[in-house]
Amino acid sequence: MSLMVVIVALAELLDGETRANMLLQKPNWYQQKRQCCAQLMKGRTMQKYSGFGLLKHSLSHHENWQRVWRNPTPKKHYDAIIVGGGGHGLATAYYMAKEHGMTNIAVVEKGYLGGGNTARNTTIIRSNYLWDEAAHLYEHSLKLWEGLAQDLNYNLMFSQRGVLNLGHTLQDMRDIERRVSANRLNGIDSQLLNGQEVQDLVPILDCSKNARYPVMGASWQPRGGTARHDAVAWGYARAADALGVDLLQQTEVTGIRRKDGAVCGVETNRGFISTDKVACVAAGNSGTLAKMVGMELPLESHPLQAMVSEPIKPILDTVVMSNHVHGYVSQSDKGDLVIGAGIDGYLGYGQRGSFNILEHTISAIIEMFPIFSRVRLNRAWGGIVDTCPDACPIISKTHIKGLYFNCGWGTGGFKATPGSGHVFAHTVAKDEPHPLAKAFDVNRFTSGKLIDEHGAAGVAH
Amino acid sequence: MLHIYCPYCEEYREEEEFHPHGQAHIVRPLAPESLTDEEWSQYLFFRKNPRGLHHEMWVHAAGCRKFFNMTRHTVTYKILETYKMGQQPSITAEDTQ
Amino acid sequence: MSNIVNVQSPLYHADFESLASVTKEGGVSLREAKLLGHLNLRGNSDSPEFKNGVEKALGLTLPLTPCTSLQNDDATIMWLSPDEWLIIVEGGQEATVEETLRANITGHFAVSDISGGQTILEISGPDCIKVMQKSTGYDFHLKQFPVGKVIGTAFAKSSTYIRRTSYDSFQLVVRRSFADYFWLWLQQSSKEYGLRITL
Amino acid sequence: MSQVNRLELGGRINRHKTLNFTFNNKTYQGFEGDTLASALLANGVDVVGRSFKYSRPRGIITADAQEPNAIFQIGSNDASTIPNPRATQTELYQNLVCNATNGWPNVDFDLMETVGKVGGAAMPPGFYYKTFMFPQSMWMSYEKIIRKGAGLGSSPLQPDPDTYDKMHHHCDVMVVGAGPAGLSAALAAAQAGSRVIIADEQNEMGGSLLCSTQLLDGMSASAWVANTLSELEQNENVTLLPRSTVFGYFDHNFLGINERRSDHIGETDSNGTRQRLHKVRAKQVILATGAHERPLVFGNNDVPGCMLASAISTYINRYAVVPGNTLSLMTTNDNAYKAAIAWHDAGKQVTVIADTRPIPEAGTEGDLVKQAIELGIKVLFGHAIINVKGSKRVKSVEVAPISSNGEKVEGEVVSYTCDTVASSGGWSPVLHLSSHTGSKPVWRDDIQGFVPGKTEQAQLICGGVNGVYSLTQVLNEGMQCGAKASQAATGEPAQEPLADQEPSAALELSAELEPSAGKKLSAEPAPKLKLVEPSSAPVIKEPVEAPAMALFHIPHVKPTSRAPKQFVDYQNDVTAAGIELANREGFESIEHVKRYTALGFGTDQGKLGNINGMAITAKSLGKTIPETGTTIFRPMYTPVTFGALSGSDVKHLFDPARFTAMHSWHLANGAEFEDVGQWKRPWYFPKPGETMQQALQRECLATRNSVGILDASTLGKIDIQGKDAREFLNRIYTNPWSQLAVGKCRYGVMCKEDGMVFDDGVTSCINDNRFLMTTTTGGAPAVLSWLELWHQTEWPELEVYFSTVTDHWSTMTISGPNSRKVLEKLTDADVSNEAFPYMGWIATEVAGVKARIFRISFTGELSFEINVQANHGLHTWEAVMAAGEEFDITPYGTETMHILRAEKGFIIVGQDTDGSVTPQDLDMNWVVGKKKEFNYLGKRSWTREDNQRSDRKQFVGLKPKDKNFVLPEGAQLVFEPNQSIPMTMVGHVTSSYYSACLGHSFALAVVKGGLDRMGQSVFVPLADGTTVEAEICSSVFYDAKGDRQNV
Repeated sequence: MSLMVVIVALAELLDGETRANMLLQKPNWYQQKRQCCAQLMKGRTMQKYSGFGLLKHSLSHHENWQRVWRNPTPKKHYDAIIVGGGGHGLATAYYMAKEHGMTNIAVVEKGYLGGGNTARNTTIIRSNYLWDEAAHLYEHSLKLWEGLAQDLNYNLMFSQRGVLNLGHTLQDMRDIERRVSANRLNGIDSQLLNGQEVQDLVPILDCSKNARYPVMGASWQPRGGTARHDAVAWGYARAADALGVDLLQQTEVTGIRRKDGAVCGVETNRGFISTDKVACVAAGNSGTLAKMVGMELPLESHPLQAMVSEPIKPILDTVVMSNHVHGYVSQSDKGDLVIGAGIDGYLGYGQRGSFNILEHTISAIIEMFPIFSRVRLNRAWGGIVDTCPDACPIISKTHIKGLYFNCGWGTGGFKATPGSGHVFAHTVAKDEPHPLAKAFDVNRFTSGKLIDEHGAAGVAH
Repeated sequence: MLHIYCPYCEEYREEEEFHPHGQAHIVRPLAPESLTDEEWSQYLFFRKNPRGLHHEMWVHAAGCRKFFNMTRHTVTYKILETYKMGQQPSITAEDTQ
Repeated sequence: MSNIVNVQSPLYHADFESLASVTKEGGVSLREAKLLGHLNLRGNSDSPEFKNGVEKALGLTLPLTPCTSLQNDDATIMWLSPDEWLIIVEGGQEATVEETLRANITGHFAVSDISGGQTILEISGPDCIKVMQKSTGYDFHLKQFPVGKVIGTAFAKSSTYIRRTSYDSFQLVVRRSFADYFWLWLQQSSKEYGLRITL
Repeated sequence: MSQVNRLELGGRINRHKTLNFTFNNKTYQGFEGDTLASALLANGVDVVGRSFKYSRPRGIITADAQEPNAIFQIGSNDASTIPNPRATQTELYQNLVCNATNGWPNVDFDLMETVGKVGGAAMPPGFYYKTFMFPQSMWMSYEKIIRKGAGLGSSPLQPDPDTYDKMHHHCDVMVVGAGPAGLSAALAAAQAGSRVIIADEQNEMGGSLLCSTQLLDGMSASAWVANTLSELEQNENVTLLPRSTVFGYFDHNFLGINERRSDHIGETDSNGTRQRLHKVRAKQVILATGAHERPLVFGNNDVPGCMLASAISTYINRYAVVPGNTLSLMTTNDNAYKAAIAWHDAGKQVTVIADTRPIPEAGTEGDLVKQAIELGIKVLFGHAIINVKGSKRVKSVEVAPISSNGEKVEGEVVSYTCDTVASSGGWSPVLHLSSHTGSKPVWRDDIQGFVPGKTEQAQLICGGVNGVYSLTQVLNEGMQCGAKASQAATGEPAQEPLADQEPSAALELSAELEPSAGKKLSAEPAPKLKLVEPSSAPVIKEPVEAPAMALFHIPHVKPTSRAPKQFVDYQNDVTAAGIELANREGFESIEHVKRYTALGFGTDQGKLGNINGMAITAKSLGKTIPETGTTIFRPMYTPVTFGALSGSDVKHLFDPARFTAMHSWHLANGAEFEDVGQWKRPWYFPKPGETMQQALQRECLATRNSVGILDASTLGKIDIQGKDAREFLNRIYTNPWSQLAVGKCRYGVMCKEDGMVFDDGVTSCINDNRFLMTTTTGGAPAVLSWLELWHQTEWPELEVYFSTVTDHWSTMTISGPNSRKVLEKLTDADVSNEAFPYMGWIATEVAGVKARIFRISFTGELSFEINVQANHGLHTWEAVMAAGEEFDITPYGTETMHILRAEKGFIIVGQDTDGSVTPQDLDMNWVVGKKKEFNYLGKRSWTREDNQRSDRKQFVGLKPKDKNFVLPEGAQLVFEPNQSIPMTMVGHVTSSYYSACLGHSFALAVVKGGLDRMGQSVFVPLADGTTVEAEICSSVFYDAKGDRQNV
């Protein structure tokens, strides 16, 4: 482990970041990176992270690392306030500052940054959604993921180890063919695998006929994978802060003040803050915010459980998901098997669900991977997912001028973080929906133009 | 794991016997054709999502197969009462405030 | 064409006849009370014409207390829900009993013959309570589950009605298509105690 | 090999039973009653693992669930091996094989340690986030190497040879932990007549009493334990669960307990259950989980030989193992002196006790301090061990005076030679379980620890978990708690009057069947009425203790960032300097600190280090510990085997498989099966040597040309009775039912309120008040629930009842031009077209069995659906097969059924629809009631804007240009084949087959505006880059007029 740092640092020191780059023949890469960094530096000087930096700081016993973000006092006025300091909110702030030049903005978070579902999910990233609208949005997000660590100068450990969605029945296979075929025509790297190909890819998966629901095939998205969830929030926070965004933690919005049908500020536990735009990115708490202005949203908040095993030596290199037996698993870089379950059917804000869901999920994992039977479960927890009737998010303006909502990501929010922030930043900054966000207007529940992704989102992830 | 008093079987049963069915007391509009699309969508999709007391419908699926209502706290998961279909809750959020 | 009609209970394929001759010991005994008449009865228990009609037809009071059952020589009647009961009669009698019920009850009610759709498994023996505890989350303490009580409950990954017939014997009402699952489950759950098949 | 550290006398081990075991390929011996940890210590094994980040050698620190270092791979082969059990919680068994989980080439000589010393400096917390970024494409390669270092133990590579199961329990009082508090609580509750379950994670019950030297009423602690256990065992209302860890506390007093039934016996247990998961619903829960000792954080506190003071007492007193020769102790409290005294009593040398508290006023010393001084042990007040020297074993300690607040070193550093360092920073209540249900821990300054906070559960706490540590008080509190819980549990008014139920026929029956049952019933006394004299707490001589000092992090002469590494969380190499750095970088919330440094993310889940980490954070941010917050512990308390969580719900019991009455016939006749919901349905019946396509061709042609037979028993069937049944159907289905005559059948479609098709099927009028509804196989349970939902919640005034009769009827469909001829051989009824026309039904006898025959057709051929009581299903099936023999009757499965219906353009809900399709989209306006009085389910939604679009996807047929090419089911369609990606998709193939009867391939699809595009082309871009063309056509490919089904 430590050897790695030394090697990377030396590599960077000896011939800089360009070396590997030259190998890869991407001549404009270095320039791009410099531009990006320059942009980041506009707000204030952001200490650049690198392996060499680590070595350098080790000489001063790491006493001189800069704060990753400031702890500012709220200003009297911001051009926009983002309510919710999770991954989506922080990404929104970052892109508003970076791409729309809005740097006099604040993120208001009632707890700590990235403390909600960003901190609790199972980190799966993919874009193999069925319907065009969803597929384009998630693919937009996936493309952003692919350059995000460099963009933010923060290693998010985005690991494109591929995602398998297993099929166990003939109808599963029809649905998979339909989705894969749609993905392909939408430019998304989905493939259809037969049972043998699945077995070759994941030798430890039980693909035998003896299984209660034998594996018939799968969809495979090689560009999918996982990332380090906390790092996403911290990376965005650090970069947004560097661009001048105020990150106000321990600050709770208690009211949204309006004047002449438009937003004019928010009441908080730290006093009133005036603003022209309020962008709500509060997941399970969106309903509470909506209620402050007398709005209702078609959302329900449910417990979603996740769990990890004790760390074991690497044995599973891809993400394996199954709607039918209802469970999914990947292995983290620490060695934990990261396992997801279905949502509990009842409303719940308790960050915990019922035990039978956990039992069933582990059964499902053993159905797929009988060799994990003697591995041990270390920890289980719950998040609060805000779900829409069609399993797609709401990214929407409202009838109140300057009030915007981005919510309802259900079980699939983490993978969307960059895309969600990016299109929402556009929507808020320009006061008109980003082209990719248009279909996710709240009015679809009235017109009936729902985007039913229950199939693609069938197992919570 | 909730422990639920079935008002029909008149005893506590394990959660596994039940299925939740969302918000209680949603009445189907008597004349759907007279509703605007907005009003119809309210009935179809918009639900209360309180952080606190919630009146919700459950069915004793593996037991007596009866639908019934429950007043439950969505943070503590405490069940304050269960009551039969057609009855009104005796505890509401206003009571506890 | 042969006039002999082969009648096959839901666990016909398990061949209890042969098993009964080889399994003599065990803390758990299992028997299929097969090919009985099963009638599902629906009606309004507040209606005297319904209650009286049932009583007249069966010679047995309609159990109105939740989760109870009553029995006489000819029939067992189990409370399933406030407006639903299961009547068990001797196999072959179901049509007659259905007719008698229809003849005696007036007003709104329903009877469905479901004799082909379910079977009864009788589980007994000193260790049978442990097997029940492995299978369902209900409390089998006599105080909570006295003899004669009947409950509809989740059973492993299926569901069933359980009726207690003595301290250590129970009837399980099992849907035909799930019978094989119950059979597999009960074999697995009683393995450590020894399973004895009786006829 | 001799056990160098084993005392000659004492301990709770069985010296008559020697057990051999192998650690890292070297064989050792221990005794029955040893844990793997005590046996290793007895043998003088110092290094048991390597740390994750720095590869530092590590030894055993604790004797309990907190152990972060002694994490092993246990087992001798690929199937039975277990990753990551703690040696401190593993009972030794004969021939146990174990290995350290880290270290290369081995734990004693690890090359990485050298690298760790160099590179380690460059690995502060969060170093991952700061590097490995350039270039982007290299991360996957970096990650591959990083992953090589991941994980502790290894997963088995073969399926588990053991089995697991689960058991449910109910009780009045559940006692968690069988130490002094738990045992006395259980005893009191049992004496008060409660049903009690008491569980303890250890092999023996007794907890701290098992290594206590105190006397209770003059008898040894272990004698008191034995007496108490004996009384509990004799009480039939008490269930004792040793070796059972309560790993989770869930809502409404539900607990998960993992009982290890054979792990102490051997590697596998072929006969029994390896582990059993007990699921307990308790009226009252008593947490008597005790407390864990906290280590102090000081320089190089991870060198093997550094241990918890209480662990040293435990190893000496319970296992007769002294894990070294010379001991230095650092403590903030009196209690830890017990370790030094025990060490001394064992005949070994105590070098020094560094007591961090200021010099006490004469006479105010606690009894244990006095005792230590009297024994001649060197005690230095106001001192601390600030650093340890040594690599694979402690060689010496550096002791220095510290300021009275414990924050600074104030004076000369003196070195003492020793091989063992004990430390104690006080005790942390084991409150994990209470936190599982959302209760927030509360800090108590007086005990310097968190205790369980306010909870919604019916929960009581006693003993150590409540911050009560004196044995007398613990026992008293336990008893009070037990009595209180018992009263609360049994004093509740009875929930229902079942117990007072009138003696009924049922009770008489029980007396007849089982005489003993009656006796049991009456013999059951109401124990709570019996006045039991509760035991009183034993008299114990308690040592007087002076107050402890609140100290967590021991200062060094250098600032923390430059001091030797001071470990807080050993498994993840989290140091005090790392935490302070995280704070400096702005990670101030304790959750941020945890996540950034990995504090508490080891397999001990922060049991050992969390409080120290919080204290360091608090100090560095200038806050108090409660201001810094707490961390919520989650289940599992200690890790639980996946197998135990699954129980028996694995393999064939993972999900019930449902079978029809004819299943044995299908098996005997070579059917391949398809999973449809939980059902196993015959998919097709290949003859020997036949491919699937050949079998399908044969089955299809036989049905079209002569007669085929399908087992259709799995279709849902609902008996609907009552005078309002018709009206109910009118509201549920989209089409009208008012005019359906007795003896007639009608196809119906039901929609959800959003207007989308939800299920379909044929419903027949049995009599004016009675209908038989059929549903799809997969939709049956949902449809029944749907009917009940609307009846119970919206229209209770409608007089109608529903009963499922799916399982009651066996259904076999004979289909094809010769089907009537077959039927005529089996029944006396007139089944001619005149007497028994299409879409009618009759009751008759078939093959000597009462039957209902429905003249409905899903194939488009003349069809009869024969329904018989399921006990006669196989009989009738065989009779039909015999009667059909002369017509070469051919059994067919779901695939042929799908082909035949698709040729007719009949939909399958769930295949041709997906929840976004209306009847209008399906070109099924004929099934939509226009004049029905009631505004039936789904209707209103059809007038919404999106439903009015002209480019909605509509159900059509497709004819591929290549007559032999079968389009992939699910394939997406485009109008313009040459467009660039992303393409505009206009629909997809829902069903697609080769039709033997038509002689070409065909498909069903939904296409945007498809009904207005008849004859036009759509294109299917395939995965291989080719594109195939198909013509949009009517969805009915065969016998459009429907003549064949009508003959």
